[in-house]
Amino acid sequence: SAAGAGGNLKAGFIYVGPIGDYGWSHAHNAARLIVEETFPWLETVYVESVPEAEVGTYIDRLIQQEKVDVVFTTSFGFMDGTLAAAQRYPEKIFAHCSGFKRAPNMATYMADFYQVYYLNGLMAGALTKSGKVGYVGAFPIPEVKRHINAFTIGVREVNPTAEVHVRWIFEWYNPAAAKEAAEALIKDGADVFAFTEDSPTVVQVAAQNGLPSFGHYSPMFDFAPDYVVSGQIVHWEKFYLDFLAKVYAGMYNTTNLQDVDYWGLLREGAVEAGAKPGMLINPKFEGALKDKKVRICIGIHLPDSTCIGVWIEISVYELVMLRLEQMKDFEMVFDPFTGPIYDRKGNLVIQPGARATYDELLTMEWAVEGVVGPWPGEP
Amino acid sequence: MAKSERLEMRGIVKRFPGVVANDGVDFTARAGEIHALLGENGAGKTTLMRVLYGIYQPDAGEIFLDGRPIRVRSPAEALALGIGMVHQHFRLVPTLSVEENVVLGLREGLSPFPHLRRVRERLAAIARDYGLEVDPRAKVFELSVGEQQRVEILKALYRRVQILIMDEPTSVLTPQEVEQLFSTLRSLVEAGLTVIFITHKLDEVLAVSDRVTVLRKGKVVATLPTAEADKPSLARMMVGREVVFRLERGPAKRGERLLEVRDLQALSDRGLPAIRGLSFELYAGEILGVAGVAGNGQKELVEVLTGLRRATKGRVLLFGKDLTNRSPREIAAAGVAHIPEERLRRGLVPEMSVAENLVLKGYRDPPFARGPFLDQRAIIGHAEEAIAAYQIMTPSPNTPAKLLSGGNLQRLILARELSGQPRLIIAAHPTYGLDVGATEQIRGLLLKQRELGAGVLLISEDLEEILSLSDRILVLFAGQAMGLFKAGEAALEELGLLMAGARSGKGEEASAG
Amino acid sequence: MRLFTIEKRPSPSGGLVLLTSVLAILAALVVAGIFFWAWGASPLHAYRLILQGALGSKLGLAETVRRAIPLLLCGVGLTLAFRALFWNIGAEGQLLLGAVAATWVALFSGLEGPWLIPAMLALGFLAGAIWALIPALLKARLGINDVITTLMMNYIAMYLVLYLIHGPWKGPQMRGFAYTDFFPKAAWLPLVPGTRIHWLTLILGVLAALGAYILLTKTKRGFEIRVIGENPEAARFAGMSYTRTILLVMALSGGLAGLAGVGEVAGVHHILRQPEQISLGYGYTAIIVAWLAQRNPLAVILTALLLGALMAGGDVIKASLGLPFQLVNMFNGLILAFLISAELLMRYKVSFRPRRKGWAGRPG
Amino acid sequence: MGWETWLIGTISRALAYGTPLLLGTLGEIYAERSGVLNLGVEGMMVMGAFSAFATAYTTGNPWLGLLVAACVGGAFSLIHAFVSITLRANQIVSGLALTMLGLGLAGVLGRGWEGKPLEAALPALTVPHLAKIPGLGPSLFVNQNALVYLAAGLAVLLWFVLYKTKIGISIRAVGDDPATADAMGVNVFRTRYLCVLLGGVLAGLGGGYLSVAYRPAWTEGMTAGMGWIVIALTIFAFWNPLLGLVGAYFFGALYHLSYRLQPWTSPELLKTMPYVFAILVLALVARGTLKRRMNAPAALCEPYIRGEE
Ligand SMILES: Nc1ncnc2c1ncn2[C@@H]1O[C@H](COP(=O)(O)OP(=O)(O)OP(=O)(O)O)[C@@H](O)[C@H]1O
Ligand SMILES: Nc1ncnc2c1ncn2[C@@H]1O[C@H](COP(=O)(O)OP(=O)(O)OP(=O)(O)O)[C@@H](O)[C@H]1O
Ligand SMILES: [Mg+2]
Ligand SMILES: [Mg+2]
Repeated sequence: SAAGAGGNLKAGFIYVGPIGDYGWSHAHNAARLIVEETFPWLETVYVESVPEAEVGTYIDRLIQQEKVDVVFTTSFGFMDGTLAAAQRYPEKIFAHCSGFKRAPNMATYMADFYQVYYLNGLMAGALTKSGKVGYVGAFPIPEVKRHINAFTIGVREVNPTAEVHVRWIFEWYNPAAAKEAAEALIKDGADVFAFTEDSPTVVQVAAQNGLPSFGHYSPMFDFAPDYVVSGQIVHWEKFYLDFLAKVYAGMYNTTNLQDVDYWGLLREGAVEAGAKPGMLINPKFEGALKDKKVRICIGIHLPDSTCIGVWIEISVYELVMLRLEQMKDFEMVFDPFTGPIYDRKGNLVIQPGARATYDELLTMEWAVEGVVGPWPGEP
Repeated sequence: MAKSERLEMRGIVKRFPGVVANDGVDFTARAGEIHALLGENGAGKTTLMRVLYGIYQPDAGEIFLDGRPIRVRSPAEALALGIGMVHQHFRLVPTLSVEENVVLGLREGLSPFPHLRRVRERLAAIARDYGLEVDPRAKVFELSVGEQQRVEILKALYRRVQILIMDEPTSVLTPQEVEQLFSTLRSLVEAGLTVIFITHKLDEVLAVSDRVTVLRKGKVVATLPTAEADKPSLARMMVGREVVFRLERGPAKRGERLLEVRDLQALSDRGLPAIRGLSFELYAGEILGVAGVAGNGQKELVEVLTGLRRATKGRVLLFGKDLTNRSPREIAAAGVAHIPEERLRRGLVPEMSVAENLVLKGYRDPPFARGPFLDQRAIIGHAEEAIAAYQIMTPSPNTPAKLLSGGNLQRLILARELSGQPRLIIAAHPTYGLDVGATEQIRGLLLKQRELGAGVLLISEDLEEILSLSDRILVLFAGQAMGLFKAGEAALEELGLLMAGARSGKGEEASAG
Repeated sequence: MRLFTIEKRPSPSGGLVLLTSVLAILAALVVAGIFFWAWGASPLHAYRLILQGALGSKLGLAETVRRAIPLLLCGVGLTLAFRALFWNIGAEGQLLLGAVAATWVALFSGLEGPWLIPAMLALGFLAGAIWALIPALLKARLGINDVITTLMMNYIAMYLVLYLIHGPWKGPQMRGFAYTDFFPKAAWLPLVPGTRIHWLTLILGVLAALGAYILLTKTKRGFEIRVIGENPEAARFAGMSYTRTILLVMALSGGLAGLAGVGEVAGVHHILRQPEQISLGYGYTAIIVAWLAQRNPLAVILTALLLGALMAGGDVIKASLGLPFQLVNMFNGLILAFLISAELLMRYKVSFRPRRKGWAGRPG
Repeated sequence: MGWETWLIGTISRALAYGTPLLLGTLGEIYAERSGVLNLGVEGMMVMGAFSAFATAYTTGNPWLGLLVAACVGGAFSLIHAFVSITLRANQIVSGLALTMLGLGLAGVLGRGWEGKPLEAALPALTVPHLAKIPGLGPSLFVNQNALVYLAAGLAVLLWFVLYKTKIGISIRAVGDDPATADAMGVNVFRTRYLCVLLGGVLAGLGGGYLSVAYRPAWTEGMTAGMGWIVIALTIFAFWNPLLGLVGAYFFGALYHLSYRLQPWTSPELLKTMPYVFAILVLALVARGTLKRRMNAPAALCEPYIRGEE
């Protein structure tokens, strides 16, 4: 096998969007540049804007013509094409982002933001005056629903009566649609914004209206330095560095990837909360977050407002810091999806004291209490 | 008669591929005269005037205006020089109003606004002076043909032209409207204008012009004061030989009734009533001429009879069968031939070959078709026969029809339409725009069909053609029959009155008989 | 001052057509080459790679042929429509409808086993045909502009697909993503081993080209189509039914595009997904294909392969040269622009000398 | 929430989203009125969007960006003019080529300009006194761009020019009956070139509005199909600039409502409306004299060749 053990490596990256989307593909490409810089023995090539069904063709091209040893495919829609290619080229190594199918020579990886969204939700809950927080979602798929739910849990923890209003644009990338969705939310009274979509549009719209917002995927502080409170930043390089180093060292080869599934959260450093790297909270908002006090239960918090543990009163700022530490902890002593959690129809979806399992997270279709708006596929 | 030569054209030559349309033409016109330009179809009248109006550039020759040499490079320049032209086909934008049409292309002052009020005032004044009333705000497509012609004249006068060219202005008018036009023209020359009046009708030359220039085959035969001319001499000059004013044809042998039209009604393209309760009959072995000014329902009548337009009321019985509103195909299959008005637009497919055009209607049936397929060999064979029989001049059966000349195109259409021995022939303007030879041949063909026992419905704006070919004449006005005459019974001026819409008792009687 | 004069030619010869088409493509290559060069890639090197990538390897050839399949099917249909002077810009939407119908058969009809593929093809054809008949009827009965309606119908089809995959047809196995479930294996079109060529649709495409050629040149119906395309007035005069002919032509045109849609979902995707993923603009590219073929269905076999090769070459631009993928788009635009400009050379004789005598000369 | 706030919100968004549509539509109306169908609107708009952004970003002046966008859109439209007017090529195919070319070229040139925030965005205005008018004020005069009013003013101006001036008469004549216009001394070629050019300038400006005012950033393909809505709108407006204004705002409102009404209806349904409406409107006026008065310019899509009428 060409891959592994000492020889130089060539890795091919296949993106679903243009690297200029300033979202998903942009972030993967930024990580690619970092790993290429870091490893002298590594050479990379990439292909952008690959239609989902064409992934097989491009893998063929990369392997047959560009002679790559490792292929990364970075869209859910590439899953079956990548699996087929892994079977076609058993001597090559594959890794597929955001899917759930693996093979001896095909790993999966995903960095997930739900914990970061929860932190942002805490801040949003403190900042909303109208009690309505706006959320622009790309597609009503489990990943985005997970984000919205975690965000809403954060909002309600600080502001139990606040609502998160959701609008979908049914596209990963469409600035005009994102803009009008955000404007529609403003007209409906929302005054703080978060989103899952591949452009900085929502941040800009909010800023134009003098409203705070949270960035997504790439650092968006520069687009509205006075209004971006915090946000989600991804570090795909954490995964790529680890994976490629292990391939280079021969730890990963074409036979042992069946169970290799990277799931990157705060603890792994795959994601970061912040307006830009290193800036967890925009200093402009520190004051407001420190002024807002909440009573939280350290222990188990039951839905009837009883607390098996102790009640403490702290500022939202401190709460964010606390939760961040808890989630970064090796033991991950806190997770937002800890029961009891009821969906907005009143069903108990996570048992008291339990945490959402990996599978539950990946197939999450329900909406928590506090989410307002259409929710296609709601059970 | 004024002395000064306002316009002088010297040695004008204009060639088109295969034709010398103007072959060293000298032409002069004076201020204050109506100068008739007389010639047969294709003599080169229009071409000469288009050279003057700047549409064509002459291949040789020069033009002088008031003694100074001029070059007219475009109609805009012609207008600037005071030369205006009213074309055979009007140059009006149908969707614009009268005043907008007048203003169109006007370069008067720097303001981009047309000052419609001032336009209207001046238009009103001009209209009053020369008897040219029209509503300035009406859209052109709402106007009658006569009114549209008035707009054309107004347009030229508004531009203060000194020379007004009128290309066959009377072909679309009733005799009464013609009279009105003539009086307008006379008042124009009294005001000092020069009018050049193109026609191939001798009576009009004699009635209105001061001088006449006769063109034949691109050359000037003579220029003479009208006072010194008479009909036979003009005709001789025009045609180059003695002209027989009546065609020889035997007496009608009227056979069975082929066509019966009962209380027919139909709408025009504009959705207005165009045929309003028309009834007549046509018998085997006769030619029924339909006389009338263009736009009085002839076009719609032909279209209804051939299935191209729906009748809104009434019945059409063909050969005893009710074929009202049947498809063109069914009607053709029943034995009706149609020689359409617009040869290239309707009668032919210019891009396709002569052979294919010859089977445009017959392609469905054997021998040209076998099942769903076409039999190329049969189609070519048929074309070769037709080309020989009708003397169609074409390099080969595979030549695209668009490369044929007008007369040959019409022969092609006749070859196709007459091939199935039709029982009824509907011929719309069959000789329009053809030269004398072709005209005679085609009239001969129609007469021969009559001898063979077919019925012919002849629609023509050429009264002379109607009078010389028809056994009976139906006068159409505003979509109604004004009268029905036997050949020889109709006097020209009476026909004229009927065409203008005046009722006559005599016509009613004739139609009963 | 006019720099050249233009005179109409009687009819262009075959050689002239070929020559001008080749010239147009060369011109597009030269202009696109400037961009390669500006992007730091040697144009010659780039073209060599593209040529190799599209035709110089088994993989390239296979990809060229696979891309040519939908282009061939749509392109043949478009030649028919264009021959009848019906501006079908709607192959993209008709293709999508074919895909929708095939998906319905595969997932929701309850059919099984060997019946699936024939049923998908039949219903796909039907759905594309019906979608195309709407603008056909609107034009034949109400005289509504065909360019506009076919274009608008593409967008309506697009939103229909979106509605289906987000709503009623969203696949339970897709973890909430907006796809239908996978088709059962019996609904997958067979492939040429070692390639992604779904050969059944390819054969249908070649047959369609032959059939359309015979239809146009050898049959009564074809004669009617040509007459209507050249002179609809004369067709009416000759008793040909405009409505019937246009409906026939558009049913075929839309149906073939529908087949292309079946080929894409049953041969490539095996699910219904986002419309712009199902068709990579095949319906629009097919306009170039039909135009390049001079509206001759047989020539479509060649031009579809040519454009298929261009698309496969576009893969190389992206994969091997790391150039922005929009270069492919640009390149297609350039070819099209040069090609239609070159038509002037076919239809008219252009002489590059100023007219001495002022105004246009040829005339009124 | 009261119906007034709904109305105000909808109107104000209709203006904002409708403005680039309006600009494109006004231009396309002029082009089509002169007899030239330009399906390249999408390409011209996206070129305008890119060039406006690049200029505004480098110079810090959004107005300069808009100016450049207008010039680039205009220059781009001249390709179509040359190919379809001078070379008499098929307008449909030429327009499609222009769209492909524009999307491709803007994508290629726009490399490296993504993800940059535009400091020098066109600021949103609130007109001081007018904003206080109840109802009207907040719908029309709060938080809108200067370009919104400019476009609306332009619609009125272009309506006036088309129907009340000599230039307008010439344009309408050229689109309905070029041979007659030519015979009357109107320069058909020049008129068509100028109208297509105006179409390009306005489409470029519409694109520029997107990238320096509406959403001040560049991302490729950011016009996302607006050019095709413009084609639909031109029909919907019966080639009349004032109806174009109404139509653009109506479509703008529909677009906004497709998000606003999301809890109640499917967004796909609302988003297909522009296309469905365009077809319905054509079907409605297809008969009788309406057709004559409201239909497409008679010579639309037909290259004019003197002497080949
Ligand atoms: N544009 C043209 N191209 C080629 N030939 C032409 C053209 N215009 C006229 N001709 C030919 O030139 C000759 C003279 O035509 P012209 O129209 O001047 O005749 P005319 O005297 O006006 O006839 P009519 O009485 O039919 O109007 C005819 O043979 C005609 O076919
Ligand atoms: N070239 C054309 N472009 C647009 N519309 C046309 C064209 N030719 C005909 N039509 C319209 O199509 C309609 C039907 O024409 P068609 O020739 O089919 O009539 P028909 O044969 O009487 O109808 P049917 O087929 O129902 O018997 C008519 O309303 C006609 O105006
Ligand atoms: Mg004449
Ligand atoms: Mg019929």
